[in-house]
Amino acid sequence: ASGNSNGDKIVIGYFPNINHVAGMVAEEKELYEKTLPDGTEVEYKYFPDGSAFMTALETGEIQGGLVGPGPAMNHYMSGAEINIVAAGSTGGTVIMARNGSGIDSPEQLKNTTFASPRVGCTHDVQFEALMMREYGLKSDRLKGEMKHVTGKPATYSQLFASKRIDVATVPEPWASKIEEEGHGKVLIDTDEVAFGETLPAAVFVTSKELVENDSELVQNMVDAHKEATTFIQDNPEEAKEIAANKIKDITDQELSKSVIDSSWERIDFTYNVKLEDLQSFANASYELEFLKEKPDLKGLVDTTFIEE
Amino acid sequence: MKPSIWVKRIAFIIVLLAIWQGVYMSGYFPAIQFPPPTKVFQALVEGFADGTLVGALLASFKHLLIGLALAITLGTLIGVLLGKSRQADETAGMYLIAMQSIPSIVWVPLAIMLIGLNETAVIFVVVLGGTFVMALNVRTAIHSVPPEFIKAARTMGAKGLPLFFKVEVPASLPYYMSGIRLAWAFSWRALMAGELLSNGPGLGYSLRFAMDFAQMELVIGIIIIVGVIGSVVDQLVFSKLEKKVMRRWGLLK
Amino acid sequence: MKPSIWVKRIAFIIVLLAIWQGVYMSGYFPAIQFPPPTKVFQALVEGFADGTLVGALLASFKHLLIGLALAITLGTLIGVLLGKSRQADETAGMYLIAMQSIPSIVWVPLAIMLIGLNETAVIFVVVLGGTFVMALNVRTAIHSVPPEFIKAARTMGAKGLPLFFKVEVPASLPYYMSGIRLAWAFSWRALMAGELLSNGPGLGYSLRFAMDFAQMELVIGIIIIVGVIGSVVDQLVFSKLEKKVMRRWGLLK
Amino acid sequence: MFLQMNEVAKRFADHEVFSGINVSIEKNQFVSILGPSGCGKSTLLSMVAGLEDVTEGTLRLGGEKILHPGTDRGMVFQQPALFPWLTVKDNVTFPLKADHSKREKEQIAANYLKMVHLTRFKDAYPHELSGGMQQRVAIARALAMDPKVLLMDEPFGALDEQTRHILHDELMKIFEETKKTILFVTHSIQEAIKLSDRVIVMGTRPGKIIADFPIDIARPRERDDTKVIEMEKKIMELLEDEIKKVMKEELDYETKHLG
Amino acid sequence: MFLQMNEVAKRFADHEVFSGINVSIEKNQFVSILGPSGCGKSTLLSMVAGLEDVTEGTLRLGGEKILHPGTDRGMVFQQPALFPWLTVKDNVTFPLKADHSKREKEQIAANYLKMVHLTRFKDAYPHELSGGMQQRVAIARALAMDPKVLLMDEPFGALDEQTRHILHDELMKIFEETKKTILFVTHSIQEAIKLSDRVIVMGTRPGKIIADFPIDIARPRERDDTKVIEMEKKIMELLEDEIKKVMKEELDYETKHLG
Ligand SMILES: Nc1ncnc2c1ncn2[C@@H]1O[C@H](COP(=O)(O)OP(=O)(O)OP(=O)(O)O)[C@@H](O)[C@H]1O
Ligand SMILES: Nc1ncnc2c1ncn2[C@@H]1O[C@H](COP(=O)(O)OP(=O)(O)OP(=O)(O)O)[C@@H](O)[C@H]1O
Ligand SMILES: [Mg+2]
Ligand SMILES: [Mg+2]
Repeated sequence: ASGNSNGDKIVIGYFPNINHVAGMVAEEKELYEKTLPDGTEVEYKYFPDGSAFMTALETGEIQGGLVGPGPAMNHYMSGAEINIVAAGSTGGTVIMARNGSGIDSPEQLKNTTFASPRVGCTHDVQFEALMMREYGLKSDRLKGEMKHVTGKPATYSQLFASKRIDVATVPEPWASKIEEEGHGKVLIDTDEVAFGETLPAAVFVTSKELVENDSELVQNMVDAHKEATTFIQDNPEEAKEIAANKIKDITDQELSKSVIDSSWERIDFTYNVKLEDLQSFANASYELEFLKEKPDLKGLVDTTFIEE
Repeated sequence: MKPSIWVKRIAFIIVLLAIWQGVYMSGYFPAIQFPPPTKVFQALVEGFADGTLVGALLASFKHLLIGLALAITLGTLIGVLLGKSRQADETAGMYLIAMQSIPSIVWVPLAIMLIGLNETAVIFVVVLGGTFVMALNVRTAIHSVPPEFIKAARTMGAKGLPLFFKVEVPASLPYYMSGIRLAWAFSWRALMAGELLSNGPGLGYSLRFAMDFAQMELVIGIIIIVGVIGSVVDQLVFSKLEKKVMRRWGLLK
Repeated sequence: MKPSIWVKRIAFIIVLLAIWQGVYMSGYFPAIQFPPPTKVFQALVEGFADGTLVGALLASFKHLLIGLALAITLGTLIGVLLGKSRQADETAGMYLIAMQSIPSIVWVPLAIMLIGLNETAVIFVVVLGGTFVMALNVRTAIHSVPPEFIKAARTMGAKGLPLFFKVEVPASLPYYMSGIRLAWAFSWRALMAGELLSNGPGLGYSLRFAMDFAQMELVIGIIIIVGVIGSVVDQLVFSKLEKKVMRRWGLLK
Repeated sequence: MFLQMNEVAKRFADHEVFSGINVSIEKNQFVSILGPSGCGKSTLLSMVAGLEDVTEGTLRLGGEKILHPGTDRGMVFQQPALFPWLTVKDNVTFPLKADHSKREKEQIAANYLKMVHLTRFKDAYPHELSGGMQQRVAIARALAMDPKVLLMDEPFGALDEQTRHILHDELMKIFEETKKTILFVTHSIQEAIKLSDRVIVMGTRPGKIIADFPIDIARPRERDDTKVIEMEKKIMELLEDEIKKVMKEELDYETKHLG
Repeated sequence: MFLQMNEVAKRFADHEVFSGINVSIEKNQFVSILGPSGCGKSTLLSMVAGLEDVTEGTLRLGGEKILHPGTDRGMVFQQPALFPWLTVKDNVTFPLKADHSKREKEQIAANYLKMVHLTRFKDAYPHELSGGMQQRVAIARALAMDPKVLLMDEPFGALDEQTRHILHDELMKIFEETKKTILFVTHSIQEAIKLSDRVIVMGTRPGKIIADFPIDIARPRERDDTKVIEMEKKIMELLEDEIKKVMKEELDYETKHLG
């Protein structure tokens, strides 16, 4: 139940998802091995969802890694002793409508069915916040007019094809993939989704205990992460190739060059993170009743490591 | 039951709670991972007060009732077919056992992909969970009708459908009741599996949601609810019914 | 078994496959949702060829063996305690039934949050799945030792531990075997539940993974594997063992 | 003749149970069948009941060929085979056709339950009765459909000696009151002699009739009547050979199978 | 006296089974106990076996007070209670102490199995034997520990008449060969008279001894021996009153409970 602070093994977690390219690049280029003390063994774990990642962090199975801000915040609100020490990337959430659904503006979403990866996940909040604030539409969870189902983004093509859903809030690269396969089209693009450009789509999280007791280790991890992010910015083509290969390795999913290119357009790779962005996202989460108490994220974000 | 037994049982619970509180206070586990009994109790009270748990319970009962009713009906039909027709039994009987040995959770992905992530999928899983065990028990029930009952009835001129409904059906009731009890137990398990992977509403979904939001006290609280409902329904409804029939049928003293 | 039975059984499978292929070809369901048998077969072949399914199977067997061994050991200890001590039975017996009526999938969130998202959590769930049913059966096994065996042994001078090990233990073996078979069945169900919600490796995880990535043919393929393993192990190992003991003990003709 | 067996034979797939059975039974005769285990007594009775097919020969009751079970033949088994879900009264009225009115049914049940001294238990369930009482209900049930023949297959075999004595007396009274024809299978030589007008002794391997004695002793028959004792001895000797034959075969069989 | 019961009484929590039992049994005597169901025959036998506590009075065997079960008393029940997981031979050697060598055990088993004519079945399992054969193994097992007293509680009650006759003869032979003292509980008056040197008749409500007859008839005893028949009648009359008492109570009881 505690971080592996001065052992010689470090486990980093991330998702096989285009917002987590920094993790993939770091793994491929062995960046953690470089910044961490010599002889430290670095291992990587891939997670099916953010909640699983957070649990692993809390039980000490991983020491840090990339996760969506939703799960990080939810767990923090429930009392998890964690810190966000950097961002992974921003953007990448797209609202898509089924081809042939006849929907071409958000006003038409009344009495439709939408899908998100999980109830209350980052993409869900982004979509629902936008709909509530701009169009006055809510999900059935809040006795509203839109039916909500959940499912993995990889299955959205299928859900569109079988007309089970009309709309989906989709993270990249699945948005581009669905577009390419022709089952759905973009309804609201990244920059128009709530918090679309400012909100980190992935954040680098570690345990508070490590931050307090082994800041050197945290610094080393953040340094590696920063290096990876810089690498992506400087060598986008190589980073794309690494991402495509890693995703193929981990998930057995083949992403075409055009899908990767298109996803890349919607994502901004940066490690800068601001508490205010997260706080306003958390407020939306509260307004949508995912959180029972008014959130106060003070103490969640620690930017000292990126400023080093 | 003697009152002393209840004293022991309650003492046992109190000791358990005390140990739990003790471990919590020792601080060995972080609080987010290991909440104290008081917090669990509080979470339950809140859940019931704000109606979320009540709604979840109602939804779960709805799924269970519909699913179980369908499972019992379907299971009875399949069981009677296999029990009465040797042809059918030899052809399909083996596969029934195979189907029964598939954990119901395994059906969930199939249900979700075929039917969609909605309540119908949950009910579908509940039906699958109960049907096969019901069918197997109905088949056994029919096979285990004491042949002397049938012989005796035949000497009294009964045959065909009247023989089936007036003798075989009542004679197989004890096994049939066991079948219903097992169908309930498996449907109940399937219900939790289906709901846990669904997107609500339902008790299983609330459990999943609590887990996703790291509300450990609610997780434990819901597990307690599930245990209490499971054992109360089993003991007070199905076991009792089964024993009553068994006693009347002279199979139990 | 008569060969004609196998002919019927195989014919049944072939008819089922034909219907499946027919529905596929009718185009009623989109292909992405409803793969034909050929694609399922292909997915299985590929899975075995590239070793992913082999790895998953081995991991699942590892979890099951460790978990079941622990469940049988623990269940036996608890069962003997409750079976021999009236005090213990009156105090804790009721809770054992309550624990048994909790679907094992419900333990998964607790296990993950307490132990972490690793193989230990899966094994923990498997252990919980099998222990209670094992304990209940061992308790029943001890209670149902025919009293005439004990009386007879006592008149022959046996008492205390020798009486327990030389008479009660062998006399309760048939129930004990039923306990093991049920423990296996429930552990197997718990294994799937645990793996499905875990982070791999294992058959349940592979199923989840296939579902998450909409590989419908693999989902169906894995369900078939699970069904085949479940029924084969049950029929060829546990049922056979149980029947063998029952026959020797004169409880079955 | 009332019940007529003519060259009757029975074969199951692989072996012949008996053949060449010729028996004529008069109306209101009490006939017992004795014989070693496995000689086919139950099989023969089942054939008369219509529960088993006749392989060869014919069975006639009142001139008509027996092909199916029918309400003209009531049967009582070693196990009472009462339906546990019905009360004693409903068990007794079970064989009555739907064309009886409810009152008629009540009447008939009351009548026969009185005959077996169980009036007080009409609303009890079978599991609440002792074995002997259950067997009395089974007899009442068989009588309720007013059959011409009562077939009884070791009806008292599972009861203890004292209960058996009591039921013997009851059965004798019923036999005299109702004037039924009774075909009674038993293992007990004493029982057969005590009750019957006639004792048929069957032998085995292959099954056949080896003796047929009329019992011309005034009823009630006392255990110490010299005629009874003499008859007992005669039948005992006859059976002993048959039983030894079976025992020997069994030992051989079991030895073979246990190697 | 060899086996001595002195003012023995037995009470279970709520009711007294019997009291004031005084019996003295000599070595190598065959004593039968007869009595209506529930009078406490089995309870008395269990007390001699040491399986049940004595509430009042004392039981002595060869002068020593009986407090626990011991290998000086072998018991045979109505159910053979053979251990199904052991072969016939291993069942017979079960009561033998570990200080017997393997060869000795084999020898003893062979000896007693020969006595009950089951040598050929020594490697069989109980479920492969008929009921009569199983009961013979149970007798061999009780004899194997060479007890001073053999206690038998309706040992042939579950067997059919013919098998019972055969086992009577075997038991008589064993009794003569081994010179055991035998205490034998039965429901059958005939059986008691056929086998015993002495018949004790128990009554009920409350349990007590109501008669104690020596049977001075030369063995083997024939069923038609006038002395046998006379004795049978005498005991039958004695028992009938007792049985009627029980029957009446039972009827009352059942009527009350079925209201
Ligand atoms: N359905 C059957 N199929 C094959 N063989 C049978 C069947 N029923 C009876 N038998 C055989 O027929 C023979 C006669 O059986 P039956 O039960 O009539 O004997 P029984 O004289 O009534 O014996 P018991 O005195 O033990 O009741 C036996 O060898 C039995 O194994
Ligand atoms: N363990 C016990 N607890 C309470 N009462 C008992 C117990 N064992 C026997 N009894 C009662 O003691 C009485 C005598 O029982 P017992 O079995 O000795 O009778 P029995 O003469 O052997 O009868 P049967 O001829 O039916 O075998 C009965 O009324 C019985 O209910
Ligand atoms: Mg018979
Ligand atoms: Mg007794």
